[in-house]
Amino acid sequence: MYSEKVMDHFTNPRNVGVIENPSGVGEEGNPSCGDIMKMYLKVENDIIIDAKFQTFGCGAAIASSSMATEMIKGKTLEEAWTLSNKAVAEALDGLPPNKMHCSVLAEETIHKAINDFLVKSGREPWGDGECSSCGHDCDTCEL
Amino acid sequence: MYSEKVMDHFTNPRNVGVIENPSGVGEEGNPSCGDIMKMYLKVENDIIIDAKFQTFGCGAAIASSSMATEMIKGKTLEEAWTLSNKAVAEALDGLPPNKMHCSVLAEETIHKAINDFLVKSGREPWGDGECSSCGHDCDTCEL
Amino acid sequence: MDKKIIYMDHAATTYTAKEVVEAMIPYFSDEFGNPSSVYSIGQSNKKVLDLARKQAASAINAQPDEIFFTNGGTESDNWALKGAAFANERKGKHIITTSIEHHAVLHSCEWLASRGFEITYLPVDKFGMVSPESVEKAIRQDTILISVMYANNEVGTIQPIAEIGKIARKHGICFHTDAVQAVGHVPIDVVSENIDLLSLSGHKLYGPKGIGALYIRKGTRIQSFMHGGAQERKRRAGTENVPGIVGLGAAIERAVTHLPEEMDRLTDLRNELTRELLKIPATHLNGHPTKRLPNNTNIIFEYIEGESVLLLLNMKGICASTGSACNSASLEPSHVLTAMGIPHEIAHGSIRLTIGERTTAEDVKIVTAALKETVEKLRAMSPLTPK
Amino acid sequence: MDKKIIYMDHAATTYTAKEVVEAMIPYFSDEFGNPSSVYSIGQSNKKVLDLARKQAASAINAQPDEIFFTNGGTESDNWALKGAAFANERKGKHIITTSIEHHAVLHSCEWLASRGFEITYLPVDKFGMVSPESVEKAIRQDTILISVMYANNEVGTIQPIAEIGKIARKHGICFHTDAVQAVGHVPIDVVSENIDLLSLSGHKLYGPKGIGALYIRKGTRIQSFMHGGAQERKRRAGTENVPGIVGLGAAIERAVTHLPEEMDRLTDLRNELTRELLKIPATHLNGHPTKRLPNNTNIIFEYIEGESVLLLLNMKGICASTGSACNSASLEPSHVLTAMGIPHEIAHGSIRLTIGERTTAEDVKIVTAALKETVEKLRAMSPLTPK
Ligand SMILES: Cc1ncc(COP(=O)(O)O)c(C=O)c1O
Ligand SMILES: Cc1ncc(COP(=O)(O)O)c(C=O)c1O
Ligand code: FES
Ligand code: FES
Repeated sequence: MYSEKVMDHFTNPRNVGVIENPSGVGEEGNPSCGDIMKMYLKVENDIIIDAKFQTFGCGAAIASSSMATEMIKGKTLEEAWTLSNKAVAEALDGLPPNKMHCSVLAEETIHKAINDFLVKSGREPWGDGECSSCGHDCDTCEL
Repeated sequence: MYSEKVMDHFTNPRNVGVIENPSGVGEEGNPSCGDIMKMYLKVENDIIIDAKFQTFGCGAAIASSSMATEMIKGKTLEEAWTLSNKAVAEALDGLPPNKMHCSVLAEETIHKAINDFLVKSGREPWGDGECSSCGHDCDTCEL
Repeated sequence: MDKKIIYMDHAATTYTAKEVVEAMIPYFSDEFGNPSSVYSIGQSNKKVLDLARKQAASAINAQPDEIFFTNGGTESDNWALKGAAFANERKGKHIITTSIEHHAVLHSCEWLASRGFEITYLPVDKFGMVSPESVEKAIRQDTILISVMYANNEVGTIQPIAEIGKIARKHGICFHTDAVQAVGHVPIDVVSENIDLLSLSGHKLYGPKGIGALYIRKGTRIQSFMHGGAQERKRRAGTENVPGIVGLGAAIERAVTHLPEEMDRLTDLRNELTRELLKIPATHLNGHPTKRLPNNTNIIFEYIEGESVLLLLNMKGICASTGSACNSASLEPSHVLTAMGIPHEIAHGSIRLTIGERTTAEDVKIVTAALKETVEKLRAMSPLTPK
Repeated sequence: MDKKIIYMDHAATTYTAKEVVEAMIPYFSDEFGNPSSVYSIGQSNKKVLDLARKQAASAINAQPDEIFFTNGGTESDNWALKGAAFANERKGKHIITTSIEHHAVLHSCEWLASRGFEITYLPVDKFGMVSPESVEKAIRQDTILISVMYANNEVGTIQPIAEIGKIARKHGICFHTDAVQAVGHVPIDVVSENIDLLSLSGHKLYGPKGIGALYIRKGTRIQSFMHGGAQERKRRAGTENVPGIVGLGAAIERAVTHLPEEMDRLTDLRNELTRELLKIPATHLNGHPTKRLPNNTNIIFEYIEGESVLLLLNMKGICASTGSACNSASLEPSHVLTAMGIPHEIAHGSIRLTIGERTTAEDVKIVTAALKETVEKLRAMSPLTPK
């Protein structure tokens, strides 16, 4: 069902937890499956120097949170913003079709956290892009 | 499927053949299954002193012919007339429900042969009774 | 498999018992004749089917000729619902069922609704119990069928079937019960409980997968579902799965023989398991506390999500499920828990443990410890866990 | 069984090959997990299903995700007919089939007729062959489905499927073929033959009974027949019969591997058998002389009745049949022979011999001699035999 990478990030998730006095926090839920993701960012000079998460969700959601926080650490805000769910899923060696939306949840939570930082620091939030397509065949996807 | 008695009378049928110059002949067919039975009687003093048959039909039809001819030999015409299909089937240790009509065929062929004799000897034919019921549960019978 | 597996998902499927497989083996390659044939090797298989029919009948106090073999619980349910609906549509088009049925019943009902039937889905109380009064109230002039499951596959609640059967009989309405989880696990009597149609399945009682039966009380109006050859006295077409039917018969006989002792043994083990798990904070038992299948416990762990629990348990060699196996690909919370009034986010944290004939007290201890650890680990990660 | 049995009824059912049974065994009691589960023992069974899907697909040049497992040919036929009919009823309610289909198709059609569909039953010629022209002529504005069997189970005639497929495609009408007797026996290509739906069954090709498949070309409009859980990508509900599916896959792969040589070998043996039997006076071959299944011969012996022939053969250890096994309880003459214009009383004297992978030249000799003797004995008893 899940790749070894997913299982690794699920059983030994990186960056679990809370950042005290974070620069930005994002929380996002998926209304269909009920899962909830929360991310905390520490930003300096528009670079994400630390990221942590808390997730209520399935194995794919936890692994996506873990991988996504790993991938944005050390990145600029712009770079982090353009991290797609597809890239997260690929870094995990793939997700089952009906679990692609778990990586979407990670992407959206990052966007929320970045915008929270922007607003808090008196800047305009960035436009929330369209729902990023998952790249799977919509016919077989059970999303 | 068939009792040992049926198989015995089927594989070693008694009274197969033709009687030259018979006192009476009866032929009856079952329109639903296409089977045909023919019986030849030799009658003296209203007693059946010999009976033979030819049958185009299934194992049950052949066994019923064999058993029925055995059962009427030496009987009076009245006794032979009252031989029911049920009695033939019982003498064969039973027939499957969907094969009860094969014994009915034997009963009816005997009636035809007796009436043929009666008419030939200038007497009135006997009334053909109602279709004799087979004694099985009509719900499960596939007749 | 290199480490010991503790299997606690018997409601999803059971292994086929060794002696059941052994009973089946001769019918694959040696006694393989088609039971509809005239020659001996086919005819002898007919006898074997009759024996299996007797074995199945005696488990529910039916007559052998009221048992019709199908390929499983799903087919039995589809046949019962669609067959009874179409056979009685002149009388009316109203069907009563419940909101906690298996999808084999629910989706058959939805399909019938798409073809002009009207379905009433009865609610359940917080224990997942249907009230006989609600059944009686729902009956209309044009009601032709009542379908209420014997025992629920997710939360294990046993329904008041005898009471409902009485009501159905009083009103002259055909009564079907999906007893897939109940046959071989609790005693059933189709006569005294006034059941007209009953579904059962082999792979829930240590029989093979892909075989089941529908009990049809003599005189019940029902159309065929599987059309074709004249098998099963012209009511269910298709070359008989002889090894499967032999296995089903053997498995049912086996289950019935041990039933009373096994019920007691499982109830004790299950109670121990439940008691231990409820010691974990913020946990609740789903389903009725006592009127439930002896092998079923279903627990909610607040603040965490079920699939991640299962994955961690699996890594410890423990097999469990969140509810019904056939919808584990679905993201929706269980329709059964939802019908019982359990909120979405909490319903997502429920785990079903169904024990079986090999389960030991030792297993219960290991699973309890493993679940404690797992729940703690996941709660530590969850944004919902209170500080 | 104490004496050697010569089995010549492979079209009724085959034994399950030893290696197929061996492939199945582990999935009864060891790898028994429900493929829909999250834990590993269920998940590994999912892979096994995927392999079987590939094996089945490659036998007919389909894609694996176009294969859906059922419990046999009868279910596949019921699903194809009813599923396609209901899915397309907005477009029309007219279905074209033939008068020589298996009862699984014919009785499904009759049931659909009882629900407002209109069925055209195409005639066949004296060889049991449907003409593609008659198919094209029967097409109307509201035709939604054409169902023509690949090869007839009684007389073995192979239908002009590629031509009919072309016509169906040209008119944009869904095309189903019941290939239960053909898969694993003759080469089939659903792509080049333009087949949209194809039924197959395990127990006709040395696989287990109670398992089959429906091929559904991608994009074909078809409703579910078995409603319930989300198995088979939500199109066919019911816990998967894992051992059965494994066995089906193994059997198909096995059949396909040997197909060309086995076709040649069986054709030669069958021709020898036919040639010898036709030496008996007043005998005729039923079905097409060359366009027929390699394993099938079907002979009429005038003046005698089929069942009595079978019984006498059985006493000599030979298994044969009069036609389709599933209706041997019926007294009606075969609908196939009747459709071919053969008179009632003659149709009753037909015997089907279907040989298989263990049949030898020696068997053919024994059966020929036994039939000669049997026919003579019965003719001597028959009132129809000319003096
Ligand atoms: C209550 C209930 N009904 C029906 C079914 C379907 O049975 P099967 O999987 O044998 O088709 C199941 C199990 O899957 C069940 O638990
Ligand atoms: C042509 C044909 N179609 C359908 C079937 C039915 O298949 P099954 O017996 O697997 O249900 C058979 C055999 O019985 C057949 O020969
Ligand atoms: S986040 Fe919803 S199922 Fe994984
Ligand atoms: S006489 Fe008709 S089947 Fe026997």
